Amino acid sequence: MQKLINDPQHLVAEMLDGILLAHPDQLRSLGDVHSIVRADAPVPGKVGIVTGGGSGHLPLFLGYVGDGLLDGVAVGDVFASPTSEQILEVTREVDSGAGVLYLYGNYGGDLMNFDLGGELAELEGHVVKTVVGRDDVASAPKGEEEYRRGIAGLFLLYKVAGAKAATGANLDEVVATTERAAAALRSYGVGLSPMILPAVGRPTFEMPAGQMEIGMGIHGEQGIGREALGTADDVADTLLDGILADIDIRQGSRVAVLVNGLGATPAEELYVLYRRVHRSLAARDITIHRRWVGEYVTSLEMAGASLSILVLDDELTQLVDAPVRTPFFEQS
Amino acid sequence: MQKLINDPQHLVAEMLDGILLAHPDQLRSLGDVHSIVRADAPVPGKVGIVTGGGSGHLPLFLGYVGDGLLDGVAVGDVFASPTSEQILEVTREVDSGAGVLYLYGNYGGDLMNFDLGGELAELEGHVVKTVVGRDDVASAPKGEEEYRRGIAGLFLLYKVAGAKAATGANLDEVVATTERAAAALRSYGVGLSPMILPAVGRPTFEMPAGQMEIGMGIHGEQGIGREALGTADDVADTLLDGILADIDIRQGSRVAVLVNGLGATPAEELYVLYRRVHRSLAARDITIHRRWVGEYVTSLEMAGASLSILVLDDELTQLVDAPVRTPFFEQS
Amino acid sequence: MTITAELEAVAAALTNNADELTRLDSITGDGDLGTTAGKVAIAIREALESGENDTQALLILCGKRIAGTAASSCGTLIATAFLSAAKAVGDTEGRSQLAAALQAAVAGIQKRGKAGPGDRTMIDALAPAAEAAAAGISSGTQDDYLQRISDAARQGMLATQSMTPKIGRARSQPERALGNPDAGAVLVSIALTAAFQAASGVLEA
Amino acid sequence: MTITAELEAVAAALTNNADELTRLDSITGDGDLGTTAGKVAIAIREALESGENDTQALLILCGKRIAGTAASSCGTLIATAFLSAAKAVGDTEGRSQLAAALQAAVAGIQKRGKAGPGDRTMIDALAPAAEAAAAGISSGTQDDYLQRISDAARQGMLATQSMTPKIGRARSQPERALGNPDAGAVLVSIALTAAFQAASGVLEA
Ligand SMILES: Nc1ncnc2c1ncn2[C@@H]1O[C@H](COP(=O)(O)OP(=O)(O)O)[C@@H](O)[C@H]1O
Ligand SMILES: Nc1ncnc2c1ncn2[C@@H]1O[C@H](COP(=O)(O)OP(=O)(O)O)[C@@H](O)[C@H]1O
Ligand SMILES: [Mg+2]
Ligand SMILES: [Mg+2]
Ligand SMILES: [Mg+2]
Ligand SMILES: [Mg+2]
Repeated sequence: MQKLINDPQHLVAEMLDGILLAHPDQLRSLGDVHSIVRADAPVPGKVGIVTGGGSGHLPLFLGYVGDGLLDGVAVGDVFASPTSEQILEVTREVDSGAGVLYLYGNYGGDLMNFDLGGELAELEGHVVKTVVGRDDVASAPKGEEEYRRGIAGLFLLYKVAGAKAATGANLDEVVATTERAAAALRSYGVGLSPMILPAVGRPTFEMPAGQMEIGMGIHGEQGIGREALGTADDVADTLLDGILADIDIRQGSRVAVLVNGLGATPAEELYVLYRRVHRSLAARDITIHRRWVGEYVTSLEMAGASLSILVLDDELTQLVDAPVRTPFFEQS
Repeated sequence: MQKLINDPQHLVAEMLDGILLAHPDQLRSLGDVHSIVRADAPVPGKVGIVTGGGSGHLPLFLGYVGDGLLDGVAVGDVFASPTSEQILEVTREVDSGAGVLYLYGNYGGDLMNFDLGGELAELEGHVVKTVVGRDDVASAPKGEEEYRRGIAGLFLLYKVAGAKAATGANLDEVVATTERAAAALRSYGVGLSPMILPAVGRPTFEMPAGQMEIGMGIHGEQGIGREALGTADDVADTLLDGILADIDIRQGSRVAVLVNGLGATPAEELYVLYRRVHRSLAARDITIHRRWVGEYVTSLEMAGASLSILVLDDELTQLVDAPVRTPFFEQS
Repeated sequence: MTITAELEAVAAALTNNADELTRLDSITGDGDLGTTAGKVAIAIREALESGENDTQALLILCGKRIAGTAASSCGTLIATAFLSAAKAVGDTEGRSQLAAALQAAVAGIQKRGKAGPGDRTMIDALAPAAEAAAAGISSGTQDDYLQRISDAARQGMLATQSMTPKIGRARSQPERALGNPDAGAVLVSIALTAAFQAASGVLEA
Repeated sequence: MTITAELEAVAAALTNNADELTRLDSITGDGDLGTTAGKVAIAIREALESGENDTQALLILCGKRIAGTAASSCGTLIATAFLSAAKAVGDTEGRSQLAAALQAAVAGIQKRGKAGPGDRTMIDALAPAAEAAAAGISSGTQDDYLQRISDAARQGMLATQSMTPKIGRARSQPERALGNPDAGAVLVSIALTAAFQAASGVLEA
């Protein structure tokens, strides 16, 4: 196993220790090192935003705690949910009295723990609302959106919700805007190589050279099917067509685009994908108002990429442009 | 070959096309798409900084063109030097009259082409000075520093030179400060898996599972030797000890640290390395004033990491803290 | 009445069957159910070590400890089951108490996990057990009563072998499920059998 | 006098030997010398297609075109060699002109690349050739003269088989070098032999 780790059992705790040592001015942990909030939490008068999920996806989740984005995170073990207790603890710490938004991806364990944590928090008097990311069009057909997984598009929901909360909006307003963004957001990805879970030590699935899994999830979950690996332009077309078949984007629209690398795919390749997406959207008279190209939601050392598109209205346009400052991501 | 590319021959041109489409407000190309400058070049009164080298290392080199860093870049093919003609072209475009610094890594082809390009530029009346990064302690023993390769530490030289030039310093001052930084900078890395050159299609070297190459270069060049892969803490100790054996860092010193991933190594692992380095330096009463942990200089999809340490004086401390804004990297 | 012996038996059964649960969870899930079972067992033992022996208090303690450590789907649902059962046991006693506790557990899990009977989950073992407990309150010996509940859980578990998964990770690999029982249903069956064996001392495995 | 035929022969020899040059560069280098040789050949042919036939002008044109396309170590040094030789040919003619051109090329490469004789580079083929050209200015027939230069380049190239690399990529893999000639030295030997064969028509390969 070609990994720079010590005991796999301690990987997450040591990684968090490293992050906290590196960024003490921006992040602090609660009693448990797995529960982390921005150093200045709670931000007076601001709606707190809490996320959480398994480790192995950096910069997701922890990397987006900071100015203009999130307030706290409950960190699980590699690919495993955080506990409801962590979620409760983080909720207490980030609630300035303006209420708390739970914003995370649609995975069974995460849902249950956030629901349970939220119930416990409400018993203590916190007002909690939830928006769940279900952006992956490959994970369930149209009409079954309820079952769709959250993948890289979650970053765009963070961006919108974080910017909206930073304006001083109240909890209902933050929820409404975030839900509007979630409804206007789609993602679609492709996996080219497996990842190795540190505690397991061998690849989590087989991927023969020259093959790819269309629509693979960020834990290696099965997608639409396995096919011969096409050219970058073919893959970009597949991803874009899949999104455009699921959401109607009118001519003249503005969108925000995320071309996300899963871990091992070089930035050079991501820009080759971006190029094709840019030209294809331009040919349809759709303008990319803002784009991010790089590793925003990873899956350990998996090779592959995903495309996320958020259709913008005037408010969403302003929100995606707003500044951000976290240890993993800055935008000015 | 699990790559998202079209024809390997066009990879670099398509990647550049994608980058230019994505960031037209920050970057523009000259006649040749492989020669790129910041959109507002030349910056009046400012010393221009030009770099260049092979592709396959993003964010290096192109990713560091922008406010607070570099003014122009001559982009070569994958792992290949740019031509002297490109260098000349970029030099012309970024020289505001304040002169130009060439700042790049010590590789034969790059040296020759920058020297030749610089001679041609001087014939046209440009004043050009050169500082070459030779930070890799593994590539030649003490006393033969002349032969050392430039690796991830180059990012720190960009940071210092870019910030110094942004203060309005003249060319000699920028050169003097950059040379002081180069003398106070060391890097040391480890390779865990090979990369695949797109035009070749198979791994450039063999790396049996459970082995690592200590001191491997960013093109897969041989280092100090091949050993059994140790724990993250062992590797961190090896890298730190190698650097401390080469440069004397007094108790009470302040340093800047870069823990760099080569492409496939997850950020989680980089922070486990950082943790050990942080604690080991603290035990020696050496303070990490600023750190960067992530992918700053890559080698396609190679797994591995490097450690770079820059010993700071008062001026260098200010310079590493200065703000930066490029399409690939922001610091506020 | 206290349930410490039953809880000890559940903890032991979970520890002993961890590998088999991991194997079953690997078929359609992510192969971590043995780890979860181990965490649940430790949480139960820690709750028992507190010396608490009031049934309601003990169930709450177990639920909270499990929620604090076993955060996978099944772990969280087990925590929910304990906390829901705790609320229900206060009002009744004896067989009614057991039946109420099991029904509350099923309801809690359904509310939390949004799955229903037939979706190929732990519910398919627990719901039949709860029904058997309610149906048998006034007939047969105590041993027969517990055996019927245990059998119902086991039959329900076996029935999952021919069910298509509708929920959770298994949803994405339906074809791999057929012929194998759902891992969470197996966990429920094992746990109930162990508990009732401890209670009656004569239950057939 | 013009050198178009010689340059055409050089271009042909580089194209024909590209695979062998790649093979040799793979042993201690990065295996791109055949690609570089191909680019150099194309640059030379393009220069020839311009119709220019003044020797000095043609050498400058070749040098600039090579510099604009073949940016590897060897490519850049070949460009340097052409540009340096161009400066030298103006002052003299005949054998003196050739000797001066070769010496200027060696000096240019040394200045640009910072390597010296014995460092296991293209210099180890080119420097002996330049010396032979200077030494033989006033003795023997023209064919003999060219043959001696050609032989000197070849002997120098063969001598690199037992040299340890001191420079460039090969430095990091010294043990792999022994027993194989330096790829750049082979390129020089091949190019000079082809040029002089074209010039004399009778040179032994
Ligand atoms: N929504 C749900 N409702 C009821 N039971 C569920 C649900 N999701 C999963 N399960 C049960 O949990 C078992 C898997 O448990 P576990 O391995 O802890 O889940 P995961 O690893 O997916 O978080 C399944 O076999 C199923 O019985
Ligand atoms: N500094 C130098 N001086 C002279 N010759 C050199 C130098 N560096 C490399 N060479 C020659 O160039 C050859 C390799 O050429 P090439 O493959 O173009 O280099 P690279 O791929 O390393 O840029 C070597 O075999 C050697 O003869
Ligand atoms: Mg990575
Ligand atoms: Mg990468
Ligand atoms: Mg599981
Ligand atoms: Mg080469």
